[in-house]
Amino acid sequence: MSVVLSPGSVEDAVAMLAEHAEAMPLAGGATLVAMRNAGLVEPTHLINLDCIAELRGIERDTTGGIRIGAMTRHCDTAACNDLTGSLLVLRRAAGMIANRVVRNMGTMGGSVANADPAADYLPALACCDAVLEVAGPEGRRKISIHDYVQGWYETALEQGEIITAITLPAPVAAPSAYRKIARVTGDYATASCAMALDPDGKGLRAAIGACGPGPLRDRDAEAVLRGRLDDPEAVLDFAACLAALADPLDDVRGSAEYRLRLIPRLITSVLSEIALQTEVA
Amino acid sequence: MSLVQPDPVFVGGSVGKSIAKPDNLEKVQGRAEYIADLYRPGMLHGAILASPHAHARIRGYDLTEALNAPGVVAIVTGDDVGDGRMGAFIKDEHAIARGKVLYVGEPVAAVAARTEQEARHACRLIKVDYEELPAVLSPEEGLADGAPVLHERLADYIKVFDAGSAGNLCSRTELSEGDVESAWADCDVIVEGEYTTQAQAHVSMEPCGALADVDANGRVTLWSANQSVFRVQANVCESLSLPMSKLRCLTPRVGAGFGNKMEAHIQPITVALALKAKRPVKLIMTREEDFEMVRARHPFRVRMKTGAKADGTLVARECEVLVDCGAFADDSPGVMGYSLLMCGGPYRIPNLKASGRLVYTNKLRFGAFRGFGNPQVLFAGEQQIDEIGDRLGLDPFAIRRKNMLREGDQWFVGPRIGSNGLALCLDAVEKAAKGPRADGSPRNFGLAVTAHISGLLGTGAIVRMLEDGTISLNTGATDIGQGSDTVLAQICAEELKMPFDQVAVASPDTDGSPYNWGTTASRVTYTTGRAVRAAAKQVVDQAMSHAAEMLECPIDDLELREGGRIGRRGANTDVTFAQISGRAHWAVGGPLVGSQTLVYDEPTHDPKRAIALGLPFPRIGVFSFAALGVDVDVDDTSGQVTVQEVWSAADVGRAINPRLVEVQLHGGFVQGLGYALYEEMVWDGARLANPSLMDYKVPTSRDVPDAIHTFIIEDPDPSGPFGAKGAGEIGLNAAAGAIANAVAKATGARHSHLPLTGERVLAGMLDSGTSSERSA
Amino acid sequence: MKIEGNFEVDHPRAEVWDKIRDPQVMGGCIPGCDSVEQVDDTSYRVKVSVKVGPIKAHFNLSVEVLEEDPPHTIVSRTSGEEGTRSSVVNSDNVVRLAETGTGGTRVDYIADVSVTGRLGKFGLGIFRKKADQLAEQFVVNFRDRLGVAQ
Amino acid sequence: MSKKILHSLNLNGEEVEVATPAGATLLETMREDLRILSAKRGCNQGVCGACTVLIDGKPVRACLTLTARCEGHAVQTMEGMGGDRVMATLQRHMVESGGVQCGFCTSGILISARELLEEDPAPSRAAVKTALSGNICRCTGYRTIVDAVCSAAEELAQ
Repeated sequence: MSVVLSPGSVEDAVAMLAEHAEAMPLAGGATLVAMRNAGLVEPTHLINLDCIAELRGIERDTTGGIRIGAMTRHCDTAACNDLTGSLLVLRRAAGMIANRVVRNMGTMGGSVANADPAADYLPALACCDAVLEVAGPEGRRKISIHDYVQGWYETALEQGEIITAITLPAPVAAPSAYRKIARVTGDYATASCAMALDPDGKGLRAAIGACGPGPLRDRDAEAVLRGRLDDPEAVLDFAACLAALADPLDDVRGSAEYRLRLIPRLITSVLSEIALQTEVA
Repeated sequence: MSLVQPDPVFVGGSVGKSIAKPDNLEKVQGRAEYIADLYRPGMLHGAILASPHAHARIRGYDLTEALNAPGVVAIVTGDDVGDGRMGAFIKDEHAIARGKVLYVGEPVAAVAARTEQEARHACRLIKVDYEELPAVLSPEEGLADGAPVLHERLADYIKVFDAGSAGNLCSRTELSEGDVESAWADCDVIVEGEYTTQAQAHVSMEPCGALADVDANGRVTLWSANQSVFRVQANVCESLSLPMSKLRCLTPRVGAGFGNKMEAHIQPITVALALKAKRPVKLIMTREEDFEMVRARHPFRVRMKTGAKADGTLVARECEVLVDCGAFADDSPGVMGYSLLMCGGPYRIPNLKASGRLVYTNKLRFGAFRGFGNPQVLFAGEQQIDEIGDRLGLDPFAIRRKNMLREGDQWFVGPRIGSNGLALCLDAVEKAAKGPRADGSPRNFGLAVTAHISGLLGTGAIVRMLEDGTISLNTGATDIGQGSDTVLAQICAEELKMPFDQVAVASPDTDGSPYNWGTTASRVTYTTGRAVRAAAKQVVDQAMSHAAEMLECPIDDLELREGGRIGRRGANTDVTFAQISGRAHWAVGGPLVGSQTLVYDEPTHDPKRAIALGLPFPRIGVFSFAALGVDVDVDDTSGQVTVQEVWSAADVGRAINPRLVEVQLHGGFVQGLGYALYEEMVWDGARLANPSLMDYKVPTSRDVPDAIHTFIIEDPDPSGPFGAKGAGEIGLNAAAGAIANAVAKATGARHSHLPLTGERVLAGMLDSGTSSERSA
Repeated sequence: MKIEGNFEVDHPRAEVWDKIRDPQVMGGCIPGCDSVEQVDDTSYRVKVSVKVGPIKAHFNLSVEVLEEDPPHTIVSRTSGEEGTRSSVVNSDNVVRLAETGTGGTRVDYIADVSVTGRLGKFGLGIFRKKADQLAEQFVVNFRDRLGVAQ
Repeated sequence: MSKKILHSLNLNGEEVEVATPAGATLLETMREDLRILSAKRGCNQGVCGACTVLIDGKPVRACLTLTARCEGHAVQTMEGMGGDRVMATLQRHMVESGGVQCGFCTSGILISARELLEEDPAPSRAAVKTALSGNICRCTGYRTIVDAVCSAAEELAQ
């Protein structure tokens, strides 16, 4: 059984994590408590981040950028009216996590810290060029989402560090979308795709989820594709670049072969979905 | 405080009315008590240590550390349970692993401690010395020369039928009528294929559990989640070598079964713990244990060949199945035998041959699951019917109508068919599903038909008229949530012409209830209903005798009137059941009790017609029929199938409670949808790789069609109570077959492997050219 | 779960064989290996720690060399359990050494691994990826140990 | 190892003191220490929904919620819904529609549905299915449950 400690500040939380070797930070609990119940983790201490005001809430900064406190629940992200246009993809991803009840519990910080390759936030955040704010024994720092995932369930977070917030550039008026292929509603992704169109409609940003340890994003290929969105060959070439980055699992949700096959199919179908949004708009 | 008004009182005429189940009220208020909700004074909690090996000899145990762990009171291992063995068809299973372990997850030891946490902790301190043995992980491996043998003493085990067991062959069954070999020459079209189906987990929302208590004389009382207190009693007593009189089995509310709770799960272990601890012990499985330790639907390999004349008349079918039994026989011989009886479908096929082999493997036992072998062979058979129709230009309805069995025909190997509403089922589905979708787009329609028996084995009912003229009904049938208590009370009330709410249903109790084989095989309404009606009739007859004396007239002049009264025909005077029962209790003749037991005894096999070897069920039952239509969409990106609309028509003889029949059809279809599209237990070597609801997915509310249209067809069966036949399984059987036929329509590709995952369907679309690869 | 792979080094087969049969060299190359203890000519006790995300496991393993055909083939069996006995690992391993045309050595390995118990409930695919990752790390470490070919 | 910690909870409108093992989940505390039994352990991983309760009016999984975290929040279970008119209406429609079979999932389903009607008093069938997608029912196929929630909402709107 684990002792629950409830620090009131980020500094206290970091100190507690440093003090107890087998302590783990507890965000929403949706994953960590489930793992503990199954005996997969056995923390001596759980550092409850629920009482730290700094970790809550979604704010806009002076430049229009958005800061999402790490303890923001999925339900609040899914309902956040500030996440529009190019950031709508994040809102949509939040709304597809698990189910309504779990979305009342799980937090963005917890999900990102767990770095499950099949979870929904990472591809959406990669598509949004998010930056993570973290705090640890060595102080505070920022990590680009593109440098964050370093292996299977391995991240740039150092021992004792916690995520305090996720920051996003100011939204621009351009359509974005998230599509997840999953066996049933609420399952983790077999494969997913987050995509946002450039404001001028000539290029896109896209990230593929669940096809490698972290989201797949290829900014060079995006540059090559720019201006050629209506050329099906160019789009497939772009998808091939993302597929080349993939290192998919063979698991109960699908084979590696199926996941590779899905990458170009997701890119083309999400692109046409976005194009439709543009026409409607 | 009662928030919800009691159900409207129906006076007489209970049968055919959708009376709400009385247990619904406590369930919506969160007050229903399931096994995990029971507590006893001084009660301990149990936990189980599972085998990490697929096949190993147990050389010994070191319990020292575990016994000294905090809170631990008793530990049970194979050394504590004697040499008794249980099993429905072949007695091959100890209460807990003894001598050997035969699958990963098999219970090896169990601990009783003050708390569940302490019991689980102590389990991890038990040391078991194993000598690993080579394992058998598939039926093919099991049949290979030189394969490791799971049950060295198989020849000595008690078997209730001619199983033909040898080596790892648990049983074999061979059935045939006509002359298949020479019939192929008469066929103008022949289709042939090999099909595989996967293991499906029951996923009753309530995991299995049990609570045992021992009285001062050493007699045990056992509550458990079950589908039959009598099978629990038999299994516990056989495996622990207890006289049956020393064990009383009871049941709280049961959170569904689907076959999972029919034979034993952890009841024998719980009893062994309570006997050793001399205190009450409650053992509740985790979801993971429920996946790994109980049972599942059998994976089948089916080779099937069907031939027809150019006009569509079916001529011959041959079906050969290879069935993974898992480590213990459980209900497997029955499942395989039944699947072979069903492999011809509800068709006239003059030349039919079926054979099967059931092979022990070092995996979780497979056993009874709603459908009982029927969905597996139907997936093959109903696709072949469509393929023949396609080849001959006959639509799916036409080819089925042309060949379907009629009333009075004989089913494969012999049973005579009573009522048969299949034609009406087909009509209902065809009429309702005709034409395009509401938006004008064409349907991707798939059809399958099925039949299923209701019957099998012993049952009974005791109807007692209480002193005030109300009724106590005691049948021993466990209501697992499907509503059999309600249905049986309706039958009883109807026969007695009493208000439904004046019939109380006693909870099953091996001390007081008449024997009931179990809530399985779609049988309770049909078999137990017959007993209930007959027992109620006895009470009516007894009441008539009293009334004749009280009204001083011949019995023949009397009539039973609504509301529990007997009067003289043509006269207003009557006597009430209260008056009659009062007289019987206090003055004349003794209290009114009707009691009826019966066993289904129509033979399955007609030796003049067919050859049958190794038939596990010599007497099966009467036949229900159904037709199922589905309309599907296939996503071009992922290949994933979505069922848009469903038409499910079932001939249940007479719907005693139409709403409950409908819900059986809804629930059965959705469980079948999961089976058809994504549910699959996956093994990585010997290890079950997805024993959790995180990894094993069942349909959610968003994954099922809103438009499930049900059509209850009533072609009364002469032997059924008020004409009723079973409805529990028939809604599931045809789901995978109908969906596969619809997917073939939508994608141009036939599938021979279940489940029809997006991955498989997409591959089929790429092969058939209905979709193209999107690659640079 | 089968883990298969191969790699080539510039070193002659006899040298590679010696290193592979040296428990201290092997211990230093196995990622997460805390200690190696030789019990007799053909058996060893090994302690290994593995981490997958938040999940940590410490295994006590015994390695038994079942067949040896120097300098070609080595067949071994690894078995063991977590300290708390809640997971059990078994692995049948075959390593084959072949001479390349250029004086180097090609190493082929196959391991058939099973994990049951606590960790066995974890997703199927991630194990393989983790194992592949460990194998890659092993190759890097092994090359380091061999040093630059003479 | 079974050292217990004292927590004060607001449970079904009452202040309750309970001693429960350190790090216990709300589900464990309710069932083992308080005998509040309407929330069921169906999976203990937050998937099945049988343990769904309300905290500050929002449905959450009791199996994933630590008791220590519930201090200062209002926990409601089916046992505490006796005076709730909306719940009574939902219950009645569930009883009548056939939405109750084995009943193991029923409390969790009704709690999810209760909160939905708070948010959206006139939900579409699709909205009901979305709201209930975190509550698995293996018996009914969901159809009669969705019927019950929709007809209860209609009645309440009158």
